[in-house]
Order: sequence, then C-alpha cells, then structure tokens
Amino acid sequence: MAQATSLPDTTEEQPARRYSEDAAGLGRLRAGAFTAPALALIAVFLVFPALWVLYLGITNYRLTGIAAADPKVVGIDNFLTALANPRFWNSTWLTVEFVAGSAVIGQAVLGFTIAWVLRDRRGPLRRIVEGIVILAWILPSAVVAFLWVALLDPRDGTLNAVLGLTDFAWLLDHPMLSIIVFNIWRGTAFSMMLYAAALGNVPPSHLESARLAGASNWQQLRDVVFPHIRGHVLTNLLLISLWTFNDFSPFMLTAGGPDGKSEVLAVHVYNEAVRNGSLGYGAAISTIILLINLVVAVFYLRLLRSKR
Amino acid sequence: MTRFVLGRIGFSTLVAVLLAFFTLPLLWLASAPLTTDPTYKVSVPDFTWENFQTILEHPYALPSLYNSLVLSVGTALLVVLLAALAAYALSRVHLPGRDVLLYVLLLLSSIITGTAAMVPLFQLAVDLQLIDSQFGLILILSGGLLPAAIFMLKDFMDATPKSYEESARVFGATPLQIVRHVVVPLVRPGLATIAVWSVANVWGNFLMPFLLLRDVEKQPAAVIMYTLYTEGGQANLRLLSTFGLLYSVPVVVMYLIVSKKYGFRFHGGIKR
Amino acid sequence: ACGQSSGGGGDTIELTIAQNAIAGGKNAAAAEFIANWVIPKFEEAQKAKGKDVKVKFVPSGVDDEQYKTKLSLDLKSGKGADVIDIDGIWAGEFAQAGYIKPLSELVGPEADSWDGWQQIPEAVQGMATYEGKKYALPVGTDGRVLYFSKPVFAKAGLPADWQPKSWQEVLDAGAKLKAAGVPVPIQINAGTAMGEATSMQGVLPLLAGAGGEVQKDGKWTGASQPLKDALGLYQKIYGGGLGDPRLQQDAKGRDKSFQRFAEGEVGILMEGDYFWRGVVNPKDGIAKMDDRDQSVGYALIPAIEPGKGIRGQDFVSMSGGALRTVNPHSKHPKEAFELLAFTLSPEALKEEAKNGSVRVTPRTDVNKELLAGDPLLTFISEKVLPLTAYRPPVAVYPQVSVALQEATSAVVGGTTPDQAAADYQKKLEGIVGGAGNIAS
Amino acid sequence: MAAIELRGLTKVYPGGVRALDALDLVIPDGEFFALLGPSGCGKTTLLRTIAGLETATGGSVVIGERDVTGVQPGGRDVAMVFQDYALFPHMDVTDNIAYPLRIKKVAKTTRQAKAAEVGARLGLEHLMDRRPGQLSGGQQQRVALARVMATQAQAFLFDEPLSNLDARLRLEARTFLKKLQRELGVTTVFVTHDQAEALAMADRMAVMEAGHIRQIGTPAEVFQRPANTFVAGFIGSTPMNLLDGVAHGGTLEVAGCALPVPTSAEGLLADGEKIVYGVRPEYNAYAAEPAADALGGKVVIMENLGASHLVTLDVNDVMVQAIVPEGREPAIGDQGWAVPRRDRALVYRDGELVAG
Amino acid sequence: MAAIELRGLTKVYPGGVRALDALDLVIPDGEFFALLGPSGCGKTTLLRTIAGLETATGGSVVIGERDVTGVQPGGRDVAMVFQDYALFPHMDVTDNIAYPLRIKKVAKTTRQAKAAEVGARLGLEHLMDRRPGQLSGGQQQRVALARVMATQAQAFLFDEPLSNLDARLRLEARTFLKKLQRELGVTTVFVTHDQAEALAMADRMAVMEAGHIRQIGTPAEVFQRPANTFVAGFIGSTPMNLLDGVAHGGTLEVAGCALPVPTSAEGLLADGEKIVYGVRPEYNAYAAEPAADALGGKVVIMENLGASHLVTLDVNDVMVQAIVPEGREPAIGDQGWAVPRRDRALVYRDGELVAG
Ligand SMILES: Nc1ncnc2c1ncn2[C@@H]1O[C@H](COP(=O)(O)OP(=O)(O)OP(=O)(O)O)[C@@H](O)[C@H]1O
Ligand SMILES: Nc1ncnc2c1ncn2[C@@H]1O[C@H](COP(=O)(O)OP(=O)(O)OP(=O)(O)O)[C@@H](O)[C@H]1O
Ligand SMILES: [Mg+2]
Ligand SMILES: [Mg+2]
Repeated sequence: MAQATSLPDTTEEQPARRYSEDAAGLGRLRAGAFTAPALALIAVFLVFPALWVLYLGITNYRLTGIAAADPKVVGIDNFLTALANPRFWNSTWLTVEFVAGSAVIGQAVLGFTIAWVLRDRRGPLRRIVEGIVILAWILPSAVVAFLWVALLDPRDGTLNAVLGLTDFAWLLDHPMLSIIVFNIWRGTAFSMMLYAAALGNVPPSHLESARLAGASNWQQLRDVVFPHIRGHVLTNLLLISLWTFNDFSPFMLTAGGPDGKSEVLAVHVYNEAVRNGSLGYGAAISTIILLINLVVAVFYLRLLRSKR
Repeated sequence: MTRFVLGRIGFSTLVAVLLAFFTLPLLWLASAPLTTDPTYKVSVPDFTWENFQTILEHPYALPSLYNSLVLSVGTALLVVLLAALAAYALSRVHLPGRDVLLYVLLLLSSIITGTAAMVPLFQLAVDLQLIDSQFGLILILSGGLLPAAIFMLKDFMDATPKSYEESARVFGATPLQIVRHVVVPLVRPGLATIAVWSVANVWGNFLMPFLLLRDVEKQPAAVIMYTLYTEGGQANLRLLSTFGLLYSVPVVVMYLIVSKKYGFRFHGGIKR
Repeated sequence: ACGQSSGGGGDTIELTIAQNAIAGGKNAAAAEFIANWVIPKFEEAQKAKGKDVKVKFVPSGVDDEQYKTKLSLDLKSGKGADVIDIDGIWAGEFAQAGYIKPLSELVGPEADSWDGWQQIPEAVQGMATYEGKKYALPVGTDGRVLYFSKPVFAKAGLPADWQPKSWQEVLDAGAKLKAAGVPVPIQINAGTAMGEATSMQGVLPLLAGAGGEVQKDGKWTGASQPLKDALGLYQKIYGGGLGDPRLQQDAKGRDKSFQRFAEGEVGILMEGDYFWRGVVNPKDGIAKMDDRDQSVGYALIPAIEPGKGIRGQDFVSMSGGALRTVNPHSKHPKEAFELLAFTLSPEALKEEAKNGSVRVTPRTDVNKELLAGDPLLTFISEKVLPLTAYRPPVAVYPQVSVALQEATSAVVGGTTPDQAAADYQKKLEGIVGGAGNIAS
Repeated sequence: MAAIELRGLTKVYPGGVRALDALDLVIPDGEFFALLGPSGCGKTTLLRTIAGLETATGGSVVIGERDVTGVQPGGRDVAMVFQDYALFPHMDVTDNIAYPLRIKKVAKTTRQAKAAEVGARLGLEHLMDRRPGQLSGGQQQRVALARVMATQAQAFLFDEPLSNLDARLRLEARTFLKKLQRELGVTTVFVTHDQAEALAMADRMAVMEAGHIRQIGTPAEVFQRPANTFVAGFIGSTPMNLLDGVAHGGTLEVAGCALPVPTSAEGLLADGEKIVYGVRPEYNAYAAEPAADALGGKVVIMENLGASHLVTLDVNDVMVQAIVPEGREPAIGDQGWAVPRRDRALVYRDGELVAG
Repeated sequence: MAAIELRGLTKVYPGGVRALDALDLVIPDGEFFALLGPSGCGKTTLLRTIAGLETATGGSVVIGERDVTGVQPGGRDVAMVFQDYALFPHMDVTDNIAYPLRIKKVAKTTRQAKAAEVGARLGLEHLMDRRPGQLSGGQQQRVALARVMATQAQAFLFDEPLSNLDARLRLEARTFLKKLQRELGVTTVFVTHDQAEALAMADRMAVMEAGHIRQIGTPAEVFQRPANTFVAGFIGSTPMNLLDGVAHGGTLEVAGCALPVPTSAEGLLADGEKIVYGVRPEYNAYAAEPAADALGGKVVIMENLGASHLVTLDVNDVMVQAIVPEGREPAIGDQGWAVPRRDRALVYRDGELVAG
C-alpha cells in the first residue's frame, strides 16, 4: 500500500523562492547613488534640525527675553518640569485618548469597515463614497477647521439643526469627543485606501473555504482576513498613530480649551513654545513625544510580528 | 432570503450614514460662499457672486493660489522623484540597516512637523540663504515628507514582479533605463498617490511658508487664508468661505484627474 | 557698517516697513494707508531733501502670537524690516532679548529730541520705555469701558445714561436685567480661551478697581485681597447666573458675545474701544449695529467702591497699544527713524483717520481735533486715558497673564476665589523665580 | 454521500456574461465526475454554483434529495478544494485540517484527534506542526484533501486541484486521489482543463464549451466517439486529425487521397457531401512503404512520446499526425504513409458525429 | 548563433543553498537543449546563471568562444523568455517586441518595421496595438517569443515558457515552438519540469537533481536507458516500475515472483545480490491468463490513457503497473499478470544502471 496512499516527499522544505532581489542589477554602489539625493535632503532638512530640537530640549531657550539672548544648557530640567507639570500629564492622557479614540479605533476601524463593505463593489456608489471620504482628507486644514466650527456651532450649527438641538455646545461640553470625531472624519481616508488595497490581496479562495465550512462573517474576518492583512494593519496603525500624535489641527477647533480639556500634546507644545515662548521646554516635550512614538512603534512591531 | 434582505438593508443604512457623516460638514462650504452675509448656518444661499467678486479683487488671493501651486507641485515633483529613486534602491538592494533607518527617519519626521522645530528650521534657512525663497521652502518641505513617502513607495516597489526588470536587463537596459522604462510606468499609481499626498500636505501647510517667506507676493493660500480676519481676530466669513472654496477646488480637481488617470490607491503592509 | 551714514549721495536707500496688516485682510485700512499715502509722501519728502529713498511695505495678517513668533525669529537672526510694529506689551521681552535697542543708541540724539514726544502723555510714553530708555514710539492707545445696550436697559427699566459707582451697582443692574429676561445680563471676559482679552477686558481692570496691580515696584502681587475681590466678582457674575460661562470657554466665544450683544441678548459688556470701532461699527463692523450711536451706551468702569481703585481712583481702566520701532539690524537707521517719525506726524495721523478708521492716537494735539466727531473716542481720550493703567512691560508678563486667566477660569468653573488666588500665587512663584519676587 | 442534480441551471454574471446556460446534469451518489473544457467555458462557475458561492440566476441545485438552491454555502454540506488549496498560512497543519470542525464547534480535543487521524491516513503524521509555507506543493495538496475529508461532507468539489503541482507530482497525485475517492466513496466533482487527467480519473465526464455541456459519458465513450468536432479536438493527448473531405460513393476524398468510409458512417453519407474526417493519431498506423487507403506525405516533425513517436506528415499541405511505435521511427524528410483504422475513424457533418 | 559551454559552474546562494554544484555542460550551436528536473533542482538557477542574472560562485560560462562569466546580462547576447513572459503591461505589442531594439538605440521606424515583421511571422498582425492585458495566454506567449526573436541573440533561454498555458494550448505551443526553433536554428536552452515536454521537443536533454546533472542524452536514450533510478523514476508519462529484487543465478526474485535477468544485465549480477528491477509500464505486457516470467496480482486501479489503460496490479503488496491496449481492459478486482519485456527491463544496483 505504501505507494498508493502516500506520495513521496520530493521536496521536503522549500525555502522562499527569492532569487536575487536586485532584479535590475543595481549593485550597492548604484543603490547608494539612487538613495543619496533623498538621504542628503533628509539629512540636511530633517535629521539635522531634528537633532537640533533634541538639543534645544536641554536648554532654557526662549523666544524672547534674556533666555533668548543667552540660552543655557539646563540638562534635564525641562523634562523634570514637564513631569512635575499636571498640564503635561493631562495633555499626555488626552493625547492617548485622542490617538486611541480617533486613530486606532476611529480611523482604523471605520476605514476598514468602509473598505470591507465596499470590497467587491464597483461602479458609482463606491466611487462616490470613496471620493467623499478622500475629499475630507485632502481639503486644506484651514478650510476644514472652518467647516467644523460651522458644523458644531451651538446656535447656527448644522449638526444641532439636524439633531434638533438648540444651543448644544459640542466644543465646550464634549471637546475631546468633538476633536476625536473630527479627526476620524479627517483621516479615515488613509486607512480606507490602505485596507482597500489590503483586502484586494486576500485570496478569495481563502474566504470561500471558510464560508464553505460555515464560518460567519466575523469568523471569516478573524480567521482569514486579519491574518492576511496583518502587515497592512501594522503599517496603518504605525502611520496614523504617528500622524495623530503630532496632529495640530484640534487647535483650530478648540485651541486646547476649554481649560485645557482638549489640549493634546501637539497643542500643548504650541501653547508652550509659541504662545508662551518657552521653546526649550517645548522642544523637551517634543522629545518626549518622540520617545512615546518610539515606544508605540516598537509596541506595534512586537504585537503584530510576534505571531507569524 | 431574509438574511439577504437584512443584509441589503444593513448595507444601505450603513452607506447612508457614512455619506451623511462625511458630507454634512461640507455643506457649509457649498452654501456660504454664495450667501450675501454668511453665518455659520447652512441655508439655501441667495446665489450672489459678490463674494467671488471681492475675492477676485483681493490683491493677494489669486496670486497666493498660484504660489500654492508652485510650492506644492514643486515639492511633489521633488518628493516623488527622490522618493522613487530611493524607494526603488531600498526595495531592490538590501543596504545594511535599511529597515531601522526607515523607522528612525519616520519618527524624526514627526518631530520636524511639530512647532518646536521652527527655530532650527528657520535658523537653517537663514544660514543657507534660503529665507524668502520658494525653492528653499520646497527643499525644507520635501525633507519632512520624504521619509513617509519612501516608506509608502517602497511597498509599491516591493509589490512589483521582478521579472520585468530582469527581462529588460537581459536586453541590455541600464539601471536608469530600467527605472524609466519599466519601474516608473509600473508603479505609476503609487507615484500619483504620493504626489497627491504631498500636494495635499503642502497645500495646507501654514507655519513653514509663513515663517520662511517674507514677501506676501510669494505667500501661498494657506497663509493668505489666515489673513482674512479683522483686527480683533474675528473671522470674515464672507471672504473666508469664498476663499476657502477657491482654495479647495484645485486639490479636489487634482485628485479627480489623478484618480481618473492613474487610479488612486495604496499598497502597504510591512513585509514580515 | 559703511552704509550706515545717511549722506550717501546718489545711492538708493531701500527701506522696509512691516506691520501685522494686509490689504484685503486683517487691518486692511492700515496696510492701504501705508502703501498709498505714507510711502509716496515719504519718498517725495526725502526726494525733496535730495535723498533717493525707496520704501517697501511688508504686510502680514495673522494672529498676534504668530506675528510675534515670526518677528522674534527675524530679529534674532538679523532679518526683518527696518521699521517694525510690535505690541506694547512685548517691549520688555524684546529689549531683554536684544531684539530691539534704545532708539538713541540706534539713531542718535534725534530720537530723544523728536518733537512728538511733548504731545504724548507720560503714561503713554511709559509703554515704550523699558528700564528708563525709550525703545520705540507709541503708535496708538486705547481704553476699556463698560458697554451697555440701551434698548435692553430700557426694557429692564434702567437709565440710558447709566454710570455705576461701585461693583454692587453693576451687579444690581445685572439682577434687574436678569429679571427682565435678558439671556446674558453681564459678560466679562474670563478663562483661557480668550487669551489676553481675558486679562485686558477682565481681570486686570477689576484688579485695578479693587486697588491692586499685577506688579508694583518690581514685586509681583500674589494672592492679595484685591485679587480675591476681583475673582469674587467673577464668582458673583458667573455663579449667580448673571453671565454665560459658556461664552467664555469657546474659542470663538468673544465673537459670539459680540454677535449676541448686537442682537440685544447681552446687557453689559466690558470691552475696549475696538468694540465700538470695529465690531458694532455700522459701516464695516463684524457685528454691525446700524443704530450704534443711539443704542450703545458706555460707562466708566467703577472701582469696587468709590475711592478704592488704584491710586485711590473712583474709576479705572486698562490700556494697551502698539509701538513702532527701528530694527537694530537696519542698514539705514536714521532714515528708518525718519520714516517712523513721519508715520506719527500729525499730518499722517490725520490722514490715516480720513478713511473712517478714527482711533485714539498717542498725540493729544491730534486727538483733540480728530476725535471730535466720535463721542466714544473722545470719551476715552478725555475721561478714560487719565485714569488708565498699563501692563508691566516685562518679559514674564505673558506667563503671568496666562496664570491670571487660569485663575478666572477656575472661578468660573466653581473654584472659590480664595483657592484660585492661592493657586495663582503658587504658579506665580514658578514664573517669576521664587517667592522672593512676590509681595506678600 | 449524496447524488447531485442540476436542473436548468443558469448563471448570468452582472455585466451579462452567460457562464452557464440552462444546464441539466445528474451525478449519481459516489461517482467521480470530471468537468472538462477550455478556459472560460464555465467549469469553475458550475462548481461554485453547486457550492453556493455563486447564486444561480435560474434553475435549481439538488444535493441528495434536498433542494439547496437558496441555501448558504455553509449549509450545503459540500466541501471544496481550490486550485491554490486555500490553506490558511497562519495555522499549522492540524489547525488547518480541523478548521471546519472548529467552525462546527467541535470540542478541541475531539477535533485534534480527528485531524490527527485524517492526517495519518494521508501520510501527514510528521508534518502536523508545520505551517503551509513550510510544505511542498504535493504536501499542501494533501493537507487540503485532509481538510476536506475532515468535514465528512456529502460531496467533494475539486477545482483543478492538481494544476499547481509539477508534472511528475501531478501524475502521482492523480493516482492517489483516484484511489482515495474510491475508498471514501464520496460523490466528487472534479474540474480540470487537462483531458488526460479527466480520462484517467473520472467514472464519467462532461465536456463543456461556453456554458453548455457538449458531451457526457465515460472516458472511453468520450475518447472513442467524440460527439462533435469540438470534443474530438479537445480530447486526446495528441489532438485528433480532423481533415476536410468529400464523400464519393464508397470512398472519401481527404487531402487529395482516397480513403474508405469509416465503419461507423457506412451508408450514412450522400454522394458529394462535404464532411470532416476524424482519426486519432493513435489509430493512424504509420507505414514507411506505400500502402492502400492511406494518406501519403513527407515527415515534417517528429516528437518523442516515450515508447512511441508522434509523426507529422505533410500530405498535400495538410498536416496529418500518426503514431509510430518504438524502433520504426522515420527521419525528418522521409516519405511516409498514415493508414487510418477504419473501425476507429469517424465522420462529422456540420460538426456533429455521423453515426448509425 | 553560438555554442554554450559551462565549466565547473557552481552557484551557492547567500544562505548556503548550493543550487549548482561544479556543473559541466556543452550545448552545441543550434541545438534545442532541454533541462529537466524536479522543482528546486536548480534548473532556473542554471538558466539565470547563463543569462548573467545570477553571478556564478565558481566556474565559467562560455558563449560562442567568448568567456562571459563576468559580463553583465545585457552584454551576453542571449535572450530569455520568463515563465510569466514579463511583457511590459504598459506597452502595446509593437513596443514590447521592439523594446530590445529601443535599448540598442535602433531608429524608431526601423524597429517598428522589425516588430511588424517578426509579429507577422508569429501570426500577431492584428494584435500589434493591444496591451498584454488584452491578450490570451497563448497570444502573450507568442509576443514573448517575438520579442526574443527581435533581439537576434546568439542563444535563447526559456524558463518553463509553456507552464502558464492550459493543457490543450500547451500541446499546440510545443509543436509550434519546436518548429520555430528548427527554422531559426538558434541554440536554445529550455527549462521544464514536464518530462513529456522535454522528450517531445529536445534534441538533447539533461536531467538534473539537486544541483547535479544526472544524465545527458537524446530523449530516446534517456527514456529507454535511464542511467539511474532517479532518472528512471522521473522520465516517462507513467513512472517506471522500480521493484526490489534479489538475483538467484539466472533469475531474479521480484515481488515474490521469479523473472528472467534482463538482456542488458545478463551475466553482470552476482548470486544473492540485492538489486532494483525496473520496467516501464509500456514494456510490461498485460495478460489476463497466468503467464510465465510474469508478475501476477489483483487489479486495483485502472486509468484511462486514451487508446490504452494503465493497470495497477497489487502483486504481493507491491504495486506494479502495466499498459493494456484498448479492448482488453480487465475489471477492478480481476486477477492479472504483467509480463516485462526482457529486452527493455533494466537492473539497478545501488541506484545505478547495471549494463554491459
Ligand atoms: N535567491 C535565492 N536565495 C537562496 N536560495 C535560492 C534562491 N533562489 C533559489 N534558491 C534555492 O536554490 C535551489 C534551486 O532553485 P531553482 O529556482 O533554480 O530551482 P528550479 O529547478 O528552477 O525549481 P522550479 O521547478 O520550482 O522552478 C532551490 O533549493 C531554491 O530554494
Ligand atoms: N465574477 C465574474 N463576473 C463576470 N464574469 C465572470 C466572473 N467570473 C467568471 N466570469 C466569466 O464567466 C465565464 C466562465 O468563467 P469560469 O471561471 O467559470 O471559467 P472556467 O471554465 O473555470 O475557466 P478556467 O479554466 O480559466 O478556470 C468566463 O467568460 C468568465 O470571464
Ligand atoms: Mg476555473
Ligand atoms: Mg524554476
């Protein structure tokens, strides 16, 4: 029976077939030449100023006043000040809410939902929905801020008109909710597009074999879709978290108010650095934001890489 | 069958809610510019063209749109060109430390968009004689956008089959020829997407042009938009809404053209 | 350094002048005035003197904070226009940072011997003075009063020539207005959302009315009784339902309160003359009131009780204003100063007022003539300016101001005035460098 | 186990492609049924409509007495193997095999035991902990089979399950699959575009073209008596010679040569009628010497088929293929004669077989 | 046109996979040479190393007298067809075909004329304006051929160019390609894992395993006298029967039956020696009645091969396959006898052919 019931293992293990990745025969030297212009620009206009910011973070540099004329290195003073400042902690916590609520939950989930719902639709409906979502993303932020101020205005706002509320001050009573929803509105397009591309990569046969086994929609998502788009989820979360962390547009809706109730870190930095002129302190907070971003990035990479 | 019907109803409701959510804020932009004395209320406009008239007569409004165009197109071209070359090389040749480098740059790029970076960037521009120069601004803006652009484009590059390039190579094409003849056309949707993304980014950027350009004649619309206030900082809704509309139209048109011509889509997914 | 002297014959001297004003946008009138009148006239006058001077206007039109940021960066790196406008309150910090220099140092004795100085009241001159040296010329000033809506007052049975003598009278009027169903009887700026407006149109006039000053003789005022009194008034207004705390928290709340005043929903509003000129101005205000002159009443801000205000006054006010100065990096400081002085010459000031934007100038000689047609501005220049006070022009003031705003915000939010004052003192210690700099 | 019955099954895709056109088909319980046809003829559509992955536009699907036309795929009790196997890359072999049981909420230990049992049966014992990415194509294919077997479904549907294997493996897998199906006795529908596969494996087969079934029968029937020129050209490891000809009394004039009328068409042709003469290369004997009733020409191509050669003759500009057994191969350029077997040659009129 | 010579060619991939191991090979000018072997044996690597897409770790590549080991792919004057054809999706057929000429800076009109000429030769006239996406698989394959022809290279390298076509098309394309190569006379290296393809098309062929060439020869040589059990098992449309046996004087004991020593091994076996007895199903006659020198057992599987059947017999638990011609098929479960042809049976000792 040996021959008929078991095929010979002609190939035990096949390592990934890669051949040479360098299909065009660039070679390291030319690859270096190709990357050089971009890296040079980045080095001068990104890395250098960024390091400068890190340096400013350990000085008492101010926009005006004596400290502007003669800034001094104060070591980790700024960081200690920040850590002792309840506003900083307030802002940090609000930022966590903001990122988690608007990016990780809001944009990512809504973007995925739209991509999923429209996944095998073609034609005008899909184009319209996608177009409008993308519109919200590409409009300039100054314009968008006005649209939302108009939308949320307690007296004349469209939202209250639609909901039949009078004098409900969204930006005052629910500032975080407002900017979170605003940011979802603003940024969902990116997630939507990314997931739309990702869903195109899920082999239909995998979904179908799950369906044949009787898997529900949710089971299909869990067992088939998610494992396939893990990499996209990672890219998406990484980028939108990063962007949202540094997003300044809430300022244009609430200016951090009322009473710092929506003062996310980016706004906090602005308030400290520009309104207050404490550039050194602002730079220190930027450094802290960078560190938080780093932690978040490493966390995502760990999380999504751990189970292959 | 009921399941099917329920599914349809659910789908339609969801789409309707989504459309409402995403269009509601936009209504104001459609109505206010055409209204004589706009407030924050969305109402049926009285279709006056007066506001447009005022904007057309505004000394800086239209030129600023042109400046925006110069800045954003310039930046987009530079970003796309440099990012494409870099992303291609990074995708095809395993330079040491490539992944770490990309992540670090991505993180640093977030610091550079923050307000704290304005002093170094300003000082840098002064020292490099790039102050009040649109070209200098383009360089600075590109520096901030490049890491994310490379990051996203690399995914596009990774996803293209290598046999095209190999085939061209066997025919004797040089690497640059391969990039021009084969790679660029293949990743064109990606390039278009990155271009739109760059344009949208620059189009809305206020702080850098404001700080680095001295001459109003060189200022882009984002800065001019901020000047449409009164002495006490009150919004001039007539001008703001109208200019806001004019200011939005070019990016929207650009998006429509690009999405029609090249398809507008993302790749992505960090290779594990 | 060689181009410093003004005598270079034949060479064209290029000057630039910068303001936070722009045609078609913020402060459009000022921008147009510079471009259309000052520049040609000045160039003409110079030509008559045999100098070929070209002047260029550098407009801006953004938030004051952003303007300040850009200006600071410019000045720090030796850039910027030759003649620049700054807010009076920035003088100290700019001077400390070395961004601006005493005029006499830059320009020479001409600066101190400028004939305009005699026309400028001492108090107004103080705004441009830091550590005894004059750093700039004052461009204008203003004052704060209590506005009230006459039709609304009539409804509540209050007089059209209302002039309260104490805070209690203000509160009484508020109570009547409330009883008459006025939605927002009294609106006094509070909270951080308004920024400096809260200080200037809120806590500072009240502090002055209670006999206090933020800084006196180099010492900062902590949790003093005047501060507690001022915060107490906030508590009475916003805790007692006389004001709408919501309007204070909104980033656009100030605009909204203007709008509501124009619509007859606000009874009493503490504001500067800008309100009269720019907001309810029937011509081009943002909340036009066609019947402004008939409907809008104004009264001096009373002390807590007669004679209990600063300097023992019965009434108080606060003033601010802009300064105009010469960039220390200017290649032609003398000509720049000439331009500067030219913009503040009586002819220029009068000319500027011609296009309708009459405002209180620093010069008494001009004011007399110019403001005659405008009752409120005359009232300001004659009744208010003598009583008024200025903020301390020192570098840490903006931070102190924020701390004050936070204190008002806390009170409106329900904190007791005592607690808020104590918190303020704690913050103040951090800002001004220890308890040693605070008067107990 | 159950029979499958399709009645008037029609599938029109949005956009108007009529992929299945009122198709009737009965597949008895336990049969190994192959669906054969060129690319785009609707094979996959048919299979997917049986599985419920596509909703039929018209007609009905009955599986074991039960009309399942409106039933969701999960409720039809069929199992399917896809061309790419659709193994979940993030699950190991055990989890892949046990997946359908997991969906059915079978307890973990039970389903692992079942997976181990099925896996062992297919010789996967030592691979149960691997991920699909660590398996060879043949191994993957067996895991896919194991997953299907674990469902204990009423019917198996296979969509070109062998086409991703390399040629050698494909041959082995086909013997393996055939034997397995025989042992399990589950009704099986097998889609392929490889006629050799269909012939070798099927109990019965259908040849499809453009949404229609052109012939149903056992492999021998389909091979020996293709019902029309389409099937004739499609079946056979070397295509049938289909040559234009004219009937002249008792003989046919084909490519300038005279041939006797094939047995099957005797007496059925009118004089002067235009026909197509069909003979498989396998039934075309090669002669190096002039022969009667033969097609004579020059050898232009020789292809080695292993124990025999396929010879292509140029007969008056018409290409005619014949098989030469080992040892008698001509050289290219030689003169040669193809002698059709009269009992195996066929005649087509208007594309349809002429037969008594 | 040029000969290709490989001397001690070695390729070790980073990571340590030794894909080619000191390989020597000479392909004379104008030959159609097939490289055959199971997946992963190094065929593609060999081809790519000839093309210069991989740099050899050791040894050298000589094309037409010229040592090109260090030369860039573009300078080797070879042309390659990839499995996926690698037609540029953004160019129309004309531009695709003319691309190599564009690289060589040929004037636009000249290269378009050339493209039109080559296209016409391959029957692509009416498709010249289409994009690859608008072509069927077979048409794409011809465009890829046309592009290669337009280069007028010294040698053609094909990497499984037929494996993306469906079964029927593959048969046609193979005849077409063979004919084309014969007409052009360009040295051609053709990689495939399908032994039937290699047998049918090649002038000579090499069978590879794990980076080594296991046998080189004409298709007939390789088919009839595989040099080792690996080649024996790999070649043939049905795998050769390879049965363990022991020599006993003049007979071999295989699967419990006694068989005569094959002609080729006569006198070369020691008594009691363990050997492997190999006979192809094609050379295994089937008898329904007991026969001498035969392997007797029960019929377990029957596979229709068209004009014949492959019968699998269970001979004392050893599977033995034989071919039965049409009309004499047994039923499953019947008793049957496989009678090896003594002159075609082979004996392997330690995996290598025993031959005089
Ligand atoms: N870039 C690479 N890096 C490491 N190993 C590789 C690379 N490319 C191929 N290999 C390995 O080299 C060996 C030969 O691979 P090759 O692709 O040449 O085989 P092949 O005979 O063409 O197989 P197939 O028939 O599957 O195409 C295999 O073990 C393969 O895994
Ligand atoms: N989702 C779809 N929408 C529209 N047309 C489709 C769709 N799927 C298949 N078709 C069309 O239906 C016809 C039958 O397709 P089907 O996939 O069933 O063919 P097939 O016989 O399986 O082909 P292949 O051998 O290439 O797999 C084809 O013309 C195809 O283009
Ligand atoms: Mg199919
Ligand atoms: Mg290969």
